[in-house]
Formats: sequence, C-alpha cells, structure tokens
Amino acid sequence: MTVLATPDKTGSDFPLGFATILDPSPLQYLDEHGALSGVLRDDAPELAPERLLGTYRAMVVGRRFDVQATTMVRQGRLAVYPSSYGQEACEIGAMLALRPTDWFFPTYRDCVSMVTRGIDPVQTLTLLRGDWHCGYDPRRWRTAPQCTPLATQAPHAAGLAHAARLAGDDTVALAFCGDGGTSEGDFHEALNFAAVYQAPAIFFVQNNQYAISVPLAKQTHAAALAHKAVGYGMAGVRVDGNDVIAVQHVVAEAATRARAGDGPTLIEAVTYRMQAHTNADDATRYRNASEVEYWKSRDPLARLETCLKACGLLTDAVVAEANQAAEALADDMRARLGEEPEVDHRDLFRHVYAEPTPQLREQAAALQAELDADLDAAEHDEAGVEAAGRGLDASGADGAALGAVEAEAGR
Amino acid sequence: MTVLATPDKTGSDFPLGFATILDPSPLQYLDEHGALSGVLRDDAPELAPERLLGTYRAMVVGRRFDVQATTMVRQGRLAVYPSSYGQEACEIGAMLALRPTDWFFPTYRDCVSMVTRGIDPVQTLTLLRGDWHCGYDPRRWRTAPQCTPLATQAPHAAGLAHAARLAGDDTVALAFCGDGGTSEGDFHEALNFAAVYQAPAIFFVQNNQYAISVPLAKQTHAAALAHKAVGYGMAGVRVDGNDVIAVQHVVAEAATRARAGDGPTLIEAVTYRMQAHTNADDATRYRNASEVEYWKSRDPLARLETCLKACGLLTDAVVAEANQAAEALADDMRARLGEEPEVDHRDLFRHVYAEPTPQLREQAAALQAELDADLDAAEHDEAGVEAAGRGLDASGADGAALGAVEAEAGR
Amino acid sequence: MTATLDSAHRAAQNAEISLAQAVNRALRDAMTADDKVVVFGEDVGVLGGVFRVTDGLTRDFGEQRCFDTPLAEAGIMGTAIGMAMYGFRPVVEMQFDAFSYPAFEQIASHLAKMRNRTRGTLPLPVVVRVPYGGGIGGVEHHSDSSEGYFVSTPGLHVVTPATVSDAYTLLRAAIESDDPVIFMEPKRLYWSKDVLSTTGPEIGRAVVRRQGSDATLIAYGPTVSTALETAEAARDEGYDLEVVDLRSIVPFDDETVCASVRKTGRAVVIHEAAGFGGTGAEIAARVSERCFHWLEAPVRRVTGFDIPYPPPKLERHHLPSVDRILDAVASLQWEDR
Amino acid sequence: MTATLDSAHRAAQNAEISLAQAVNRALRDAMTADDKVVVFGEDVGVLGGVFRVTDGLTRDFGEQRCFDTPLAEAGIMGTAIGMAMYGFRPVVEMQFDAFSYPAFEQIASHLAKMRNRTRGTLPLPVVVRVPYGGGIGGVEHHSDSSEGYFVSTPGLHVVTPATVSDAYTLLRAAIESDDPVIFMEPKRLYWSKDVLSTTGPEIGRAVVRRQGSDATLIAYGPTVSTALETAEAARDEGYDLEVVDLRSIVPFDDETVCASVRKTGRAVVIHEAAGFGGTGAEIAARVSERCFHWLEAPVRRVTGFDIPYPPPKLERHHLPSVDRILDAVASLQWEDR
Ligand SMILES: Cc1ncc(C[n+]2csc(CCOP(=O)(O)OP(=O)(O)O)c2C)c(N)n1
Ligand SMILES: Cc1ncc(C[n+]2csc(CCOP(=O)(O)OP(=O)(O)O)c2C)c(N)n1
Ligand SMILES: [Mg+2]
Ligand SMILES: [Mg+2]
Repeated sequence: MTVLATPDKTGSDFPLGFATILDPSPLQYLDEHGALSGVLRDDAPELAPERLLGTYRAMVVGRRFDVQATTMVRQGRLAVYPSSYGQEACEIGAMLALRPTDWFFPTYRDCVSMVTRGIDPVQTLTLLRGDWHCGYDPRRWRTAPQCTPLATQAPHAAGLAHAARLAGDDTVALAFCGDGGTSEGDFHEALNFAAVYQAPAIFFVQNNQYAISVPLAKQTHAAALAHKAVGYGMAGVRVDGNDVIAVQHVVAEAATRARAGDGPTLIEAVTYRMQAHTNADDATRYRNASEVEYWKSRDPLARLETCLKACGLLTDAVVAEANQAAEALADDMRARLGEEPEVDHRDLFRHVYAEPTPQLREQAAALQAELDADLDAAEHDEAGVEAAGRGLDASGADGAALGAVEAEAGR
Repeated sequence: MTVLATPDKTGSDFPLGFATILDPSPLQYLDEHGALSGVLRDDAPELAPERLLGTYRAMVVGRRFDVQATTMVRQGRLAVYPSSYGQEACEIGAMLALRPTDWFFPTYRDCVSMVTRGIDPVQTLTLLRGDWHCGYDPRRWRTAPQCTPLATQAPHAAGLAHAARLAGDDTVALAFCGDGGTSEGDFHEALNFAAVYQAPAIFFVQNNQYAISVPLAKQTHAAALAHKAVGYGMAGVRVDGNDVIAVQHVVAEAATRARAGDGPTLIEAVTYRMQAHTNADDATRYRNASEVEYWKSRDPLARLETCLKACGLLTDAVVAEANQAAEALADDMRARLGEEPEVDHRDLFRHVYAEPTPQLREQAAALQAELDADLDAAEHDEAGVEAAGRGLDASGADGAALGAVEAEAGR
Repeated sequence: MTATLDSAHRAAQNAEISLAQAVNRALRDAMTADDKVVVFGEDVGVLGGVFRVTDGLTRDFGEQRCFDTPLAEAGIMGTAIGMAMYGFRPVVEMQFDAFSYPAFEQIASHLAKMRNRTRGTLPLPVVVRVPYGGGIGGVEHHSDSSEGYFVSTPGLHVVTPATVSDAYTLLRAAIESDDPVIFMEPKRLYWSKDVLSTTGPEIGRAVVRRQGSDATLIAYGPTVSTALETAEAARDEGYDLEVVDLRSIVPFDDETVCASVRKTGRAVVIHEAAGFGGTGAEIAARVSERCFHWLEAPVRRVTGFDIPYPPPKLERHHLPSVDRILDAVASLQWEDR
Repeated sequence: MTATLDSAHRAAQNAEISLAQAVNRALRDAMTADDKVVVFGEDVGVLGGVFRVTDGLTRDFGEQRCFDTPLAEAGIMGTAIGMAMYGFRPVVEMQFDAFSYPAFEQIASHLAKMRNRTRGTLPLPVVVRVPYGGGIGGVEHHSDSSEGYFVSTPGLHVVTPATVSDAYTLLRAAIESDDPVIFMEPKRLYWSKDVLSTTGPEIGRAVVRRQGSDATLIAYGPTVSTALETAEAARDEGYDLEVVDLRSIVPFDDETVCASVRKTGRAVVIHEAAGFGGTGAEIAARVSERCFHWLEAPVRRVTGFDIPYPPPKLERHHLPSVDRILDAVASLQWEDR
C-alpha cells in the first residue's frame, strides 16, 4: 500500500489556515469507491494494518448494534431509537481517535459511539428503554449522559476541557453535535469560550443533512458549517463523514493540537442520516428516495471493506471473527433487553439531592404508604385490585399511540 | 476635492468576498489625520458638500447632547448615563445612512443615535432618568425601545426585517450591538436567521474594545468580529468606527444590498469607549491612560473637522450655526430635564395587558385606597404624615449609595 | 344538491375530531381570517410538526405563512417579537415543553414586557404554543409541565385547553388577543376525540365541568379528565364532587373558582407539575384566603412530586392518579359524616 | 506582641463589615480552604465585580482561580457544569437578576437534573450567585426577583441571606454543598453593615428573628428588615409580631414556620416578587394547609404587584412597605380584641 504525503493538507499547520477552512470540499482519504486517495502519509497511524482491522471490526460491531436496536424497537423492547446507520464513520472513527482518559459528550443519536467506547449496550440503551435517564457511570466511562436539549452539551465540553487544562491534565473533551444543533446559541457560546480559553476541546458536528425534517439549506446560508470556526479564531476542518480513516485522522490531529495547548477545533463531518429521525418518524414526507439511494452508494462500511479487500487485509477469518463478535453482541442484546428490569419507585426520590429534603422525605413516605395500602388492598380485598389499577397507566391504548408519535419527535 | 474610485474596495461585490472579510484592517476613507484616503468615488453621496456639512452638524450636536447628559448625571438630574463619547462616527454615521422608514434597534448606549434620528432628547432620556422604561413612541420613530439585555434586540431586528420583506416593503432593520454582546447566543441566532431568510437586516457591532471591564481579547480569539459573518454565509465588513464617512458608506451599501434582496450584512466598526462604562464605573481599575490618549488622538469629530477645513467647507458661519444648534439643544435639556415630571402611580397597571386582568384591577384599587388613606391621614392627622413617609424610600441614603454602584453596572 | 351539501356539512360538523386536529383547524381558520397570522417553528412546515398539528398549512397557505425555522428557540421567539412589531401575528411552536427554556429570556424580558415598556404603543400579539405534560412515555425533557414559569411572569396570558372545543376556541381567542398568550397544549390529549363546537367562553373564564356539592376539584389541561374520572369513582364512595376546569390560569377566574369552593366548602387542586412553588400553590393560597370562612378543611394539592420528571417506567407513580385524588378527598375532614 | 496581635484580631473581628464584604470574605475563605473552588463570570476579575463582591480575588488567587468570561450567561453556566463534572467547585455570578434568564435552560435542564439523571454519580457542586431585588433605583431588568423560577425547579437549593453573617455562613455552606445552590443576594442590602459571625445554622433552617405572640411575619432576603421594622412599628399599634427569616426556601423549614404560626395563629408572607404564582403562594398554601386548625384568619400576602418591575420613580409603590404590611396585619380579623 503506497500512501503519499501531501504536506499542504497534512502536517502541523493543517486545519488552521483560512484557505483550508474556506474550501468547502471535505477532506477525504478513502474515496467514494473505497480507494485510498493517497494524500495520507504512509506512516499515519490510522493506516497501520492492525489499526485498520480494529476499525473494521468496530464498524461491523457498531452497525450490528444499530440494526439490532432498530429491530428491538419494532418488537416493543425499546421505546424509541434514533439510528445512526450510515454515520458509523463518525460514530466510530471519532471514538477510535480518543484516549480512555478523554471525555466524550454524546447526543441521543450516539449510542454506537458509546458502545464503541466500551459501555455495555444495555446500559447504553437504558435511556431509550425508559428505565432511567442514564444507565452508565459517566465518570467511569468519561462519557457524559446522552444529551437531548440540543447543543447544551457543547458548553459542558468547553468547561470540562478548560478544567482539565487548569488541572494540568492532558485530557481532551470531544462533543458531538448535529447540523441542526449548530443553530442554537449554546453552540456559539461554547465555541467562543473554548477559543478564548484555548481549551482542549473538539466540537464534532455530524452534518447528516437534516434536523428531523429540516434540510441543511434551511439551517444555514453558509457554504459549510466548518466556516463557523473563522468567527471564533479557531481551527476548523470539513471532513468526509463517511470516510472512517479521514475522520480518525482529523480527530487525532485535533486532539494532538488540543493536548499541545493549541486550542479547540471545529470539525464538520459531512454524512447522511440514512434512517428516519427516529423509528416513528416518516422521512418520506420530506425527502425522496433518490437522495437516500445516492448516499447508500457511499456507505462508510462498504467503502472500508472495499479498501481492505483491495489491500488484501480483509481475509475470511477477519470477516468471520468480526461477524461473530457482532452476532454475539446482538444475541446478548436480545437476551438482556428481553428481560424486564426491576424499577424501584424509591429511585424517584433518591438522587434529587445528596440528601433528600424534608419535603422529599414526606413525599417518599406518602408514596410508600399508598403502595403499601394498594398491596394490602390487593391482597385482602378483590375490589382493591381494581382500585390499584385505576391509576394512570401509560401503557394503555392511548398512551401507546401517543408514545409512538412522541417517539417520532426529537430525542 | 478629488476622490478616486478604487474598484476593489467599492462596487457591487464589495463586502461579500471572503478576502475582504478576512483582512482585519478596517476600511477607512478619512485617515487618522483627517485626510480623505481617496478610495471613495467622487460621486459617493457621502462626499456631497451639503451631506458632509449635515454630517458635521449632526456630529457637533450629538456630542453636545452626550456631554450635557453626562453633566446632568453629575448634577443628579439623570440616574445614570452610558456615554458614547468618541463613538459618534458610529452613532451618527449609521443613522444618516438610514431612511425614516427603516427600523433601528438601539442599546442603552445609543442615545446619540436616537437624538440624531429626531427623537426628543427628554423622551430619549426617560429610561435613564427613571421615569419610565421608554419615553418615545417606537412606531412613530421606527426605533425599538433601547435594549438592555445584551444582544436580545438582534433577533427582533432579524424578525422585523423578515416581516418587512414578506410585506413587500423596502424597509431595512439595523441593530446596534456591542463587542461584548457578540458573545451572546442571541447574536448568533439572529445572524443565522437573517442569513437563512436573506432578511434585509444590518447588524452593526460597535467594537469599542470593552464590555464594562472586559477587553476584546477576553471576548473573542478571532482576529476580527467581522469574521463571524463567514459562518453565516453573510456579507461582513470591518470599518474604522471613528471615520464617519466610512461608516455612512458601508451602512448605505449594506442597506442598498438589503433592499435589493441580497441579504443581511455584519458590520464591525472599530472604535473606543472614551468614558467609563457609565458615569459610576471606574475605568482606571482596568485600563491605562495611555490607551485612552491614543484613541483621543483619533477623535471622530476632530478628524471630520480637519477634513472639512482642508477642503474649505468649514466656514466660520458653519461652525457658528452648528454650535448654536448644539447649545440650544443643551439649554433645552437643562431646562426640561430640570423639571421633575409627574409620575402617575396608575401607570403601574395601565399597560401590562390591553385590558387589566381582574387581579390587576383589584391591585390597582388597593393601591388607590392606600394612597387615598395616606392623603386623608396626612390631611387630618399629624401622625399620618409620618406614617405616609414610613414606606420604603429609594432616595434615602442607602438607596442613593446603591443606586450609584448599581448605576455602574450594565445598562 | 343544497340539501346534500348541507347534510354533508352537518355530518362533518358532527364528526369527532382529535384535539390535535382542533388546534390545526383553529390555525387554519385564523390564517384564513387574517393574513397577518403566520405560523413558524421547528418542523412545522413540510412535516406538519412532530405531532402533525400544523399538517398541511404550508401546502395550503404557502411557505410565507407557515415555515420551518433554523433550530433555535430564542431565535424563533425573538424573530416572532420582531415580526409582531411590524404588524404580524405570529403563532410559534416550541416543539416540546422543556425546549421553550432556551427562549426564556426572550419570553420573560421582552414578550411579557414590551407593551408595558412602551406604554401600550408596541403590543405583541404573539401566541406561543407549548405541548406539555406527561403520561406519554417520553424520554427526559419531553414531559415537563412548564406552565408555572409563565404563570409567574406578569405580562403573559397563560391558557390551556382540556377539551377538543376549548382547544379550538381558546386558540382562536389567543390569536385574536393583542397580548402575548402562552398556549399550553396537553399533548397526552392530542388524540382524544370529540365533536367540535366553535363557540366558547372568552379567555379568563373557568368552567364547571361537573356539578357537585361535597368538594371542588380544581384542574386544568391534562388533569381535567383525571378529575372527572375521579368524580365518577367518588360517587361510589359517597362523595358528590364538583369539577372546575380553569382553562385560563392568567387571567384567573376567581369568581367561578371561589363560588364553587364556597358552595362545597372543600377543595383539591390538581396538576402534573411539581407541587412546590407550582401553580397549585397559587390556587390553594388564593382559595384559602378568599374562601377562608367557608372552608371545612384545608385545601389539598395533588401534584407531581418535587422531583425532575421521571423516566417512562416510573411516571405512573409521579402523576396525579384517580386514587391519589380520592385519597386527598377522603382526607378533607369529613368528621361530620 | 501576641497580645497586640490578639487584640488587633479581636478588633478586626468586632469591626462591622458590609454584606458585600461578607460575601467576599466567604469566597476568599472557601478558595483558601479548597483549591477546587473557582470564581468566574462577567467583570468578576480585575474589576472585582460591578458590586465589588469579588474585589481582589484575581489579585490574591490568580487568574486561574477567579476570571472574567466572555459575555454569555448560558456559556458561563454551561462551562461551570463542565468544570464541576471534572471535580471543580465553580461559584459563578449572574451580574443582575434578569441576566440569569439566558442561562435558564442550562439551569433547569442540566444544573438541576444532572445528579438525578446519573443516579448520583455526577453531582454538580455549583453555586450560582444572583444579585436580586429592587429598591435601588435600577433601570429595567436590574431589580427583578427571580427566585420563584428556581424555587419551582426541583434539584436546586435556593437560599438567600438577610444579614451580614448569614451572607457569610450560607455562602460557605452553599460552596460546601455537593448540590447546586442558587444563592440569591439581596443587592439592596450589599451596604448594610454588621459584625460578622462565621457560625450559623445549616442550609434548610429558618430563624425566628424576633419573638412575638400575635402574628407571624414570614420574610426572606430583602424583606426581612422591612418585616422587622414593621414589627417595631406595630408595637405602637398594639400588635406583638413574630418575624421568621426563611434563609433557605429550598429546602423549606416547615418546622420553624409552622411552629411560629401555630403559636400566633396568624401569618403574613412578604416578598418583593410579583404575588401571583410567586414563592409566597407556596408559603401561604403550605401554612394554610398545615396550620389550618390554628389559623384565626386567612394567611395574607404582601408582595410586589403582578406587573413588570416598575421604573425607579414608581418602585416605592410596588415594594412591600411597612405601611402595607401593617395594613395586612390589621386585616387579620382581630374581632376578639
Ligand atoms: C433545545 C431543543 N430543541 C428542540 C429539540 C427537539 N429535537 C430533537 S432532535 C431535533 C433535530 C436535531 O437535528 P440535528 O442537530 O441535525 O441532529 P440529528 O438528529 O440530525 O442527529 C429536534 C428539533 C431538542 N431536543 N432540543
Ligand atoms: C444578558 C445581559 N447580561 C449582562 C448584562 C450586564 N451588562 C450591561 S452592559 C455590559 C457590557 C456590554 O458590553 P458591550 O456589548 O461591549 O457594549 P458596550 O457597553 O461596550 O457598549 C454588561 C455585562 C446585560 N445588560 N445583559
Ligand atoms: Mg442532523
Ligand atoms: Mg463594548
């Protein structure tokens, strides 16, 4: 495999110059046909065979996770799932470029990233299953809870990065954000704070062309979202978001710069949301099949496969092992998401504050008394069974109908 | 007077190209020494003698207003005054480039602009005198109430401009904003909306180098605030904010483009806040005299005077007439701001809603009863006088002390 | 032929429509009646809104009258204010309860204050539609009851329908109002159906949904149906309950509420929002003050707990239920029975 | 020598300091005690804050511990959250009451909910200092009482001092708390002076500032002194009033408040914020409910009117005054006298 260095697109001053930023054509190392474009240096770590194979395996497993999650929504085992099918080069490439000590700030769409980071799939899906708002320990995984209010995670990343720098650590904070999210004021404030503080933060925009039904053209009048970097005096780069090698490379470069004290980077990854916004959304209302077809032909996993095949790395054994790992994950998801977890009503009050207030103690006691009474009634009295069931039940017919439509809306 | 046209800095594609935007040196037609730089075409309307003289007169009068207002704060006739001394090229130049049918969105600092638009000085100062939140009719003057919450006026301007365009009118909306205000999320959202809608809006940032005590370097890491235009795909221009000819010219160009349907413009005018943030602020805590001296030497009025003298326009008669107008205005301010206006407690309830709610009617009646009782007591009973005075009185010693410090903070 | 049309018309009139459709119809009729009415927000255009409330408006009225915005709630609110300053009557959607929070400064510092600030010269006839409330199995931030924030902000009207017809009439009245109105839509009821009546009382009037003599249940929006259910269930337990549907929280209909409580001598206030500092506190406080000598027992509140809205699998414990309201009724010191 | 130092120390201890200085001292002492405590916001650095509350902190602790931020409140709040996630204990300033509104989404959707969301693994020990309240002749937006928005948001603690010593002790406790605390500073009292005592009750405890037997005045922050003045004035009119200073609104000290009202049988709640849906509604509602059988008269509220905060020349009509509170006391049905 021969990969030539092209100094003007790589090297130390790479994402900084305005010229680079203002050219809206995204960086690409793996072209649409899965061929390496030859602009990466041979010794780029992303091109090391074991690294490429690791990437491939993560892509196969990540996609399998996504497909399985979608299936489980259809089966009613998950309340809702915002798929990142087709965005795996971003989801996975960005994660592979981070260290375990770096912090990651995901959105509702980024389950595949979280699984790639090592978080248990069931814990990853706790939110979307309706069990609790966050299923994993954010400190252990250095992964913030998935964020729903758009762009609000971006200032958290700026703040955490600034804190890490003050603490003298070489931690980097990477926040994902959607194309829609870039319109929020919090996005602006976060980038500005990070730039002023020269905080080791990376703002990674997955430009998947839509915010629910709203296309990019109604989101911005700029030629590229990466252009926003200019206004913050910040490094900015536009990358092919379906090219997992390019994504890894630009994130790694941004992280290196961040660790060196050279400040934050805005990365715009150009990709596409292959599925509807969530399972319950009907994307045919606002886009046509040919557009989807076009992007299907640029599938990030297929491109990587073609490339690996071409360089002879993709042996049957490699494929088999990856598929096996993927199926094992899917089996595990089926089994464990099939079980209905215990929910404990006392959790309602446990973590509102470090210590419950007197008011919460009263309320917890009242709920307990109510449930105890229901139980007594149910045990001793037939009428009680009916009474206990009289409460509002979200799983009723109406609740389900609403749940479906609600599910369609922004998560 | 010979003024040469320089097509690469004027003409139709003037503020649009990235190259122009990314060059952080501000446009200037009147140099530091008051000489015309010669880059404006001779037939630029701003250079017509009667226009230059009108500008001069407005500058003299505007400055006199500002000085008088500051004096009246010292005399206790105004609660607080955020001076725009030294920023008159922005305050006045921008107004002279607008039509009466255009809408203007001022901040707390922009009294001089409002007076230039024709608003009565006393009505202009109603807010800062503490009589009411807005003293003029915004519809009549197409001037929004002075806005205190920073950058929140920017989306109003975007919305109004969009509305005017939908209505088929050729109205333009111009919003002022400070350098500090550009950091707020609302600034970002406003520019983005305006660009997406291609609304006829002009966002005019008076970069006076400070947000209260915070210098520009802590506000942005970018080489220029005008660079933010890039991220919105919007025209952007950086202008010498102490050059009243340049300011008029760029605003006029932006307005022409806006009226033609070519969308919004971001203008950064580089200027300096000569006074403290407000009368009560102590600027020596955070900046040194030499900086102030430097900017004093670039005084916008002095520059214009030098220029007009050089081209022989500044006759004694012209100077005398301008000064007379300025003194007449100051006399009028002294006289009318010296009177204590009637305040009517019933105004508290009159305009909260189109019709007062039953609750407000009750409250208004209760207050009336209270005041009537006080009056009765005062009339019929000596003790009553004391009782009537027992209420919280903001003009007491403590109130005054606090008022002064409060005055210092952001208006 | 005329007869056929008429009966088709009558049939259509008698057909049940959903609350979401009633909102849609109110928007249509208002847009038809006044071309200054514009509708905008996230996904309200081609998609017709995530709840299909704005379905077909862009198609039927054009992109200039109903349009998608960039994704930024403060921007939506701020541009609505600017458009209203120019004479338009914007009706904007905040996609879900908690997503009005980014617009909070625009709402509290401008929308609520512009008329007062300008002594009436710059009124802002803006309607802010906020789908709200729980019981739909939504993930975090999708089930908040945010009415309290608006209720305690002078300058705003806050209304909320509990029926299909009120959804229509209150929204028409809100759009016609020259004041800003926060229009809280109980999303749990979007699919509840009824025959539409297009006339109803003005903004500011509560209605007695059920007559009763023993105690008054005071509810609004999503909890009105729970209150009515409770009243049915209470009959079996020997209580004859009156149910008041507030419809409008600001202005508040003291007359109707106090008349009811003075008649029954007992009251329970019900809402989904957290109790502490919630709207129910205001209702309980004013009823306690104004009906003091008529009250046989303290006013009780049945509300959400003082916790962040829980995840779907726990929300049934959080929301006011028939049982919990019945318990509150039973606690109203009935020693005299 | 030691004696001299000691007496100088004692003299210093007995010297009166202002409430603003007490806040400054609490920040200093907390920063000295724990180097994870950082202070930031608009103008808090070199300038020392527009009220000089952070005076000298940058000089004495360096730019890394006390720093100016870009002008963006959501950014301040959001970065504080991020820093707290990394183990810092940020104390941020919202320059004036109404300027916390841009940070509202960060406060309501993250600051208040992160601990609960993560089942306790990601607590946010952040203190948000909000100068609030009127009576200072401030222009619009500079006199709001915004506590109600926070009080009704579960997950936040809301405290407010009324004395120099409470300003110190409550702020130290707030910074030590592992939960987010909204620290409302009554700016009208910044210059009130007293000798500092650095010990005080924990967060969540109210105090009886004045004993009395006839009625209880319940106040917090800026209205405590008005309540005390009223109690003095009431003596002449034959009323012996008790004054409770809440100190902490969330958690609420039901015990102290109810004990007082049960003793006196009458209560007046006082605050500057608009009455409708204000914090006083909660207080009145819970006192009415919990002390029902002890109450001789309805609980009265003396609050700001339901209007946007008025301009300086009219604010004296708006704010709770001694007279108005006396009127409310007089209305508490004293037929038995
Ligand atoms: C503040 C806020 N407003 C609205 C929503 C509702 N919502 C959820 S997802 C979404 C679209 C987001 O689009 P984008 O940022 O492009 O991310 P994507 O879903 O495409 O990954 C919207 C409007 C939200 N979650 N938060
Ligand atoms: C949202 C908001 N936050 C804080 C303030 C307090 N404040 C008033 S003026 C000011 C500085 C503004 O600086 P800049 O935007 O540069 O305008 P300038 O005063 O220099 O004209 C601040 C922080 C405010 N008015 N609004
Ligand atoms: Mg998207
Ligand atoms: Mg400035």
